[in-house]
Amino acid sequence: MNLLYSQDEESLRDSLRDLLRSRTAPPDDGFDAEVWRLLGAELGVVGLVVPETFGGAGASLREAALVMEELGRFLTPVPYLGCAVMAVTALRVAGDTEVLPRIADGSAWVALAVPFAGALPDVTVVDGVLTGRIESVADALAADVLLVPAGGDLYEVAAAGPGVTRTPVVSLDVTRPLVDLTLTAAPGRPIGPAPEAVDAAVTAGAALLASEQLGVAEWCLDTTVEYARTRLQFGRPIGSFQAIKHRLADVWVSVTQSRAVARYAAGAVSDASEPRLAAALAQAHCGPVAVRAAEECVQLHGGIGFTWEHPAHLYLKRAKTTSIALGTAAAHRRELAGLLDLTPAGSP
Amino acid sequence: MNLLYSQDEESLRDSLRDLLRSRTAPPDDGFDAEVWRLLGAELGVVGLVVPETFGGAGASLREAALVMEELGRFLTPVPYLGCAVMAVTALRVAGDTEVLPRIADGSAWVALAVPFAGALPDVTVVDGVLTGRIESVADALAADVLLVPAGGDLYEVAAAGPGVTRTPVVSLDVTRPLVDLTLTAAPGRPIGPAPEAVDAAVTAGAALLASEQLGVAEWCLDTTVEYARTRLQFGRPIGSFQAIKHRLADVWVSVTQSRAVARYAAGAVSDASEPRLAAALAQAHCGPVAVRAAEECVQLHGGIGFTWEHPAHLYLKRAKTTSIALGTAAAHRRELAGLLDLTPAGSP
Amino acid sequence: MTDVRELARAFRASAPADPDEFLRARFDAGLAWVHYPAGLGGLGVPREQQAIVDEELAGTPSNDPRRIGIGLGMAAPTILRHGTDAQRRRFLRPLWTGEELWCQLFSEPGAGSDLAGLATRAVRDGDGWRITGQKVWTSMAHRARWAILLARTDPDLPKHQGLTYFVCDMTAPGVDVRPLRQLTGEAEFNEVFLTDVFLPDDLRLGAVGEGWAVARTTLMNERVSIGGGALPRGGGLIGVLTAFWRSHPEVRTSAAHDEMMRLWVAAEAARLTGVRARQQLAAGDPGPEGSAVKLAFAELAQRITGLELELRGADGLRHDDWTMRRGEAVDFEGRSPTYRWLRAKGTSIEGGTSEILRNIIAERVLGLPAEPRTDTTVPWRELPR
Amino acid sequence: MTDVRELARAFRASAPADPDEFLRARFDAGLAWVHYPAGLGGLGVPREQQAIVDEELAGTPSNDPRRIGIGLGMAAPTILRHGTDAQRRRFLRPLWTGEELWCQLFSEPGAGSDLAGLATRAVRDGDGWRITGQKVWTSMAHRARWAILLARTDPDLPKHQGLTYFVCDMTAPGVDVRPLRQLTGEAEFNEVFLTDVFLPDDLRLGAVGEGWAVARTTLMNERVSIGGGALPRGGGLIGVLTAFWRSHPEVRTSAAHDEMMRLWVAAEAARLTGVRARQQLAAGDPGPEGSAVKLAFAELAQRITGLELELRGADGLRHDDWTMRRGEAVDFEGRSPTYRWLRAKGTSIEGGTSEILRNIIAERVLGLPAEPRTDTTVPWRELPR
Repeated sequence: MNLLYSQDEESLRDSLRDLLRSRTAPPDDGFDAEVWRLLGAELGVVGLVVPETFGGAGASLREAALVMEELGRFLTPVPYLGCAVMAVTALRVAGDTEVLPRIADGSAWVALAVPFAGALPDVTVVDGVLTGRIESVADALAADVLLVPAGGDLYEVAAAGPGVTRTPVVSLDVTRPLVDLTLTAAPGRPIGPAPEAVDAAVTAGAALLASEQLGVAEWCLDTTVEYARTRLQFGRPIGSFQAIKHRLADVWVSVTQSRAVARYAAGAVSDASEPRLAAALAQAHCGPVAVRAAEECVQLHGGIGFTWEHPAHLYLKRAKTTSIALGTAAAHRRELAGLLDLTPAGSP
Repeated sequence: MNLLYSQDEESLRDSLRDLLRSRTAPPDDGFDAEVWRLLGAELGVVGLVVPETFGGAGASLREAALVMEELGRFLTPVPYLGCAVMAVTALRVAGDTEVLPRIADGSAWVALAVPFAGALPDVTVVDGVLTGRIESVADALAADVLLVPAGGDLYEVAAAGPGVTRTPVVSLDVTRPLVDLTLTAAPGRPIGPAPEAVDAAVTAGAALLASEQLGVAEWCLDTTVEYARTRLQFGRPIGSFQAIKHRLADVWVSVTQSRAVARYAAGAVSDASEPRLAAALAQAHCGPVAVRAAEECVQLHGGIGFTWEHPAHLYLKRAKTTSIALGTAAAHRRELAGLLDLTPAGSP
Repeated sequence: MTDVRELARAFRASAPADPDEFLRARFDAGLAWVHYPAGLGGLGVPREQQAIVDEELAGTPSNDPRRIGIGLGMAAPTILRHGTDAQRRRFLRPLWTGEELWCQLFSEPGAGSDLAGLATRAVRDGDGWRITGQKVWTSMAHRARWAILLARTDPDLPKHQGLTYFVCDMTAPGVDVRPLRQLTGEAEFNEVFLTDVFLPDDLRLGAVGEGWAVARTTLMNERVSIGGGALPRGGGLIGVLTAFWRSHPEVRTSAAHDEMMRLWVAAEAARLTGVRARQQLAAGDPGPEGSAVKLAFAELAQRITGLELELRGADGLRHDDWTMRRGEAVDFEGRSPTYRWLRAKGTSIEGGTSEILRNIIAERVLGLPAEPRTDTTVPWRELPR
Repeated sequence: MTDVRELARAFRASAPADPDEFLRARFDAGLAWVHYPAGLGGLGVPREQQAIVDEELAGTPSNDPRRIGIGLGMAAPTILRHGTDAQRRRFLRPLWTGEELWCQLFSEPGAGSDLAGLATRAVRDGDGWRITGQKVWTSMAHRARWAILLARTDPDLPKHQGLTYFVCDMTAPGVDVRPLRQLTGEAEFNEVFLTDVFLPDDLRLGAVGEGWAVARTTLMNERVSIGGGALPRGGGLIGVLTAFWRSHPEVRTSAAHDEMMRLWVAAEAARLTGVRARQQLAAGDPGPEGSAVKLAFAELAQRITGLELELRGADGLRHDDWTMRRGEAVDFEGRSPTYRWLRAKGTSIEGGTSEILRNIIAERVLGLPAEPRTDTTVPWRELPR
């Protein structure tokens, strides 16, 4: 599998950076509506994975992974993962024809209503109306459409419709708000079977989250290296001290590995060669690497890295929450063991 | 519990160092008979834990731990752990009155015939003769007496007697030879009940092995620091490079912790306050610390540390084998969890 | 020989009831810190005897050790050692009773680990000094009456030689205290802007140009005090984690179990190291083990709180409150898991970073040679900044 | 444009059967290393086309790449770049065919990481040089016909400037090769004592005093070659460990399971990094990822083999053989678990220590500033040693 970036991907990256670099101050409510609009309207990356028949770009998840990487680097508060990756994947697998065009033309922010971490709760369906509670849903804050798995099917639910309550949560990651959803006899339209759709969406999400984590780790490494080059203590740049050098070299090694792993995962979910294994590997590796890069970023910045004013903490919070979301590294190692026939102790 | 060394212990340490320092070249067969004789005859430390009624010094395992520490530091190839610590403990618990005096007066090297790692094998007793095979027994190479657990009792077996075959093993740790014992209808004299005796001996052995590991780690740290102070590269001592400094500081921190833990374990098996917990803690902590100190010793010595000529490899082999012997750190963590009521996953 | 127990009993028998008055009387009776000289709250007896006093006066009014921590741990020993008689008499009593709080004006944005590189200037002005500069990481500055202050009196000397140590009047004109918000969302510390602050010369502690030597007394005492108090086995953060484990069977996995047990072992080893360090101190043989305790605590705090968030899963994604508040005390056990995890990131930065601590261990404990330095012999003014 | 496939097919159709003759003929046909110039075993075409040749000549006589590894990986590119025409013609053909083996005389007891500090002297003597000094860590020296040698020709110049690069005749009088026993018990390397060894001037490679620049070509190629070949997923040491796990249910514990899975993930991440690095190289964009692969491999080899010993328990305490032997090849997979564990300790030392690699990454890849140096401007003679 080709693990390099293609020329198209490199030029997409350039366009994204031009756009995202200019939007540094995150909005208070954790959603940058203007960037979200531009990503859809100008760059057309929100509908990147939507098939061309439905007005999308018909690209693969590999390109979407590149977008995730840049959104991670700039910590841009937009619901790309939930809408453009997970919802689109779920809709495609469930056989949707109605919602996908609305994502492609930018008219709907669609959220997959699953917890960002932990097991799927029960939502009951009686006479086409849904009732249940789904906690800690990401990328659903101001969504127009909720995709709710219930009773074996995936339902389209109007987020502003009757019976839907969204309660914002105080998220640890202030740049990715969570909400608790309560459905009380909310009308839903069935789209198709849920289990495979949700499974594929979560697998694609986990695989591409690795690219976001790569972007986060790269920002942390780059920012720390730049600080170490210029911050003077004891009459010389702190980056000239060997202990600092070696720690940053170690971070570079693991970020370099994350790049190979994230590219591999993006490729594997794109061509469906071994999506589960690749996603589990990616989350087992790239999550902890991002956490460590962010921790070193805070530590090597010293006092300033511990302040609210410096953005390091935003990356730290993003890194830690993504290492828990869609399964911890330990959970993914367990899944890998199963896929590799590496039986744990006590099993037959 | 007092975790400091007493004045008596400090002067015992001085005497031991005077003796051991002069015996640097390890003998080829992994046993220094002359030092063993001197430890018994001149310093009287072989019978340190033997009660005074039986001609011993009537001291506690705390003092024996100090001896273990120094034997570890100098890697002295004598069967102190097996004979003076484990066999004596087993004999005391089994109610022996005949063998202990022979240890105290230096006339017998007594070995507890249990595997240095792994489970106790079955030895059968029929009409007072023992049959079975016990592999990888430490400190039994030239023993006079074997203490063999069989059929619920502890038996005294003459090592040079009929039906006893000792096959030397190529040990990874060349300074602590192992043997495989085969008993074929070997005559044995029952001493007393085995299970508590063996259990107490293994617990005492594990607790005091931590002091040996402390001595090993201290030698590795001291030797590496000395090398780093004097080895010049790039026109200055390699110990002036910050990355080397920080790694040695980290080793110092963990060795400092090992000292507290090893002292605690020695105290806890001496006063029988919580021997199992203390021994498990000691092996969970001090084994890995010694391995790491030895690994850093090899690595920071560079090429010379990788040679047969430099003693670093002897410490590396000792550290690694002791971290496996009498239970790995992981096994001791499991035991600790049980003692602390920290139920593992899947348990009720 | 002074019978401390007798004195404490006698004092208790006739002590005033009002808490403030009680503390003042206790100070005057020499029962505040018995190893301090008579007349300054002590009796000039060995430090260990304080335990007898504390035992005898258990249950009587006392001050919050966290509230007076900086004064007690850092300002007091410095004033005692380097202050004039008048300074000792002026400052020590209200410091100990807690009537006057203290803070520390050492760190600056450009001088963190490299404290001796600080830029705050002190310029002679008649019978006093004019101070201008910016200090950071000042806890309690918004409540403090006094501060210990390190400032540069001669920029033409090498960095360590041009410093002078002052007591700063926090009520003086030109002292501007602003909250410094941390990544926990709250402001536990402050930035302090000093603009032409006038300090009379009798607030200078030690000779002009001797500031670094005076500051070393302060810093040595900071390191001693940071080791923290004695915890029972399984106490502190590891206790929080194991309690969560015991009460939440649904979060238990085998990987997390082993990781928790590793942390338990590491925490117990660190705890026993602290116990042994205190025993050495009590035996009159203080060793460098305190540094080992601080380094280990910082790493443990971060690992334990990190694992707790992972165990909590979805709950680990949720924080309690990001509103800007004043936080005056670190509370690892009483607050939310996310607070714990975030606040723990500071443990390897505050009070000497782990990097500086490793330097100190390597050079002062292990005797490894210093790195080549380029900043200690040239005038401070010429250093790159 | 040369049709390499065509050439290879044509060559194969009429190539001699005798292995030595086959290899010589292949060299002469330009099919040895196609990116080398015509006449020197190549065709002057891009390196990637070698794959076509190898594919076409699969199953024909070939040399053991490990046996000729040093010559191929280090001596050949250096001779090609810095040698005279005569030197290229003399050395490259028998080097490639394996008729003449090569070794490397660089490291010295006092110059390991600091290679440029080496002390072996080369002194002018008529139309040649007299070499005296001691070299270490020389694999294959006892079999080698030639060596690449770095020696000091002017001790009054700064360390990097007084070096000259030679080809050393290993059969010359004064060359004394002694086995160097390692902690595995065997002698894979040698010490080489050079006592007044005469080398004619036509064995000098590059100009006098240019030895460091020439050596950089050698070292760069060493680092490129050390990344190792492509492994399949789950291959190499992690494959040994997982095979043991699968076949020994009795050793499985939950703690070991998670540790093994951590290592599996780390090994797969390192493997994919190698795959990506080779793709970059093939795309004509060689990056610094090779350093990441070597660093990661060293750490992984040590952790994986260490865990294997723990899993084996009592068996992990037993070695196979300590008798002194000559070991010419590292064999991580075919030998005993204790050999694996011991030999792995060398992976972070040989071919550039992990410490030096981290320096290189920090300075050359990340662009962090160099440490203050005191050894590069003064005459070598005056350096502390």
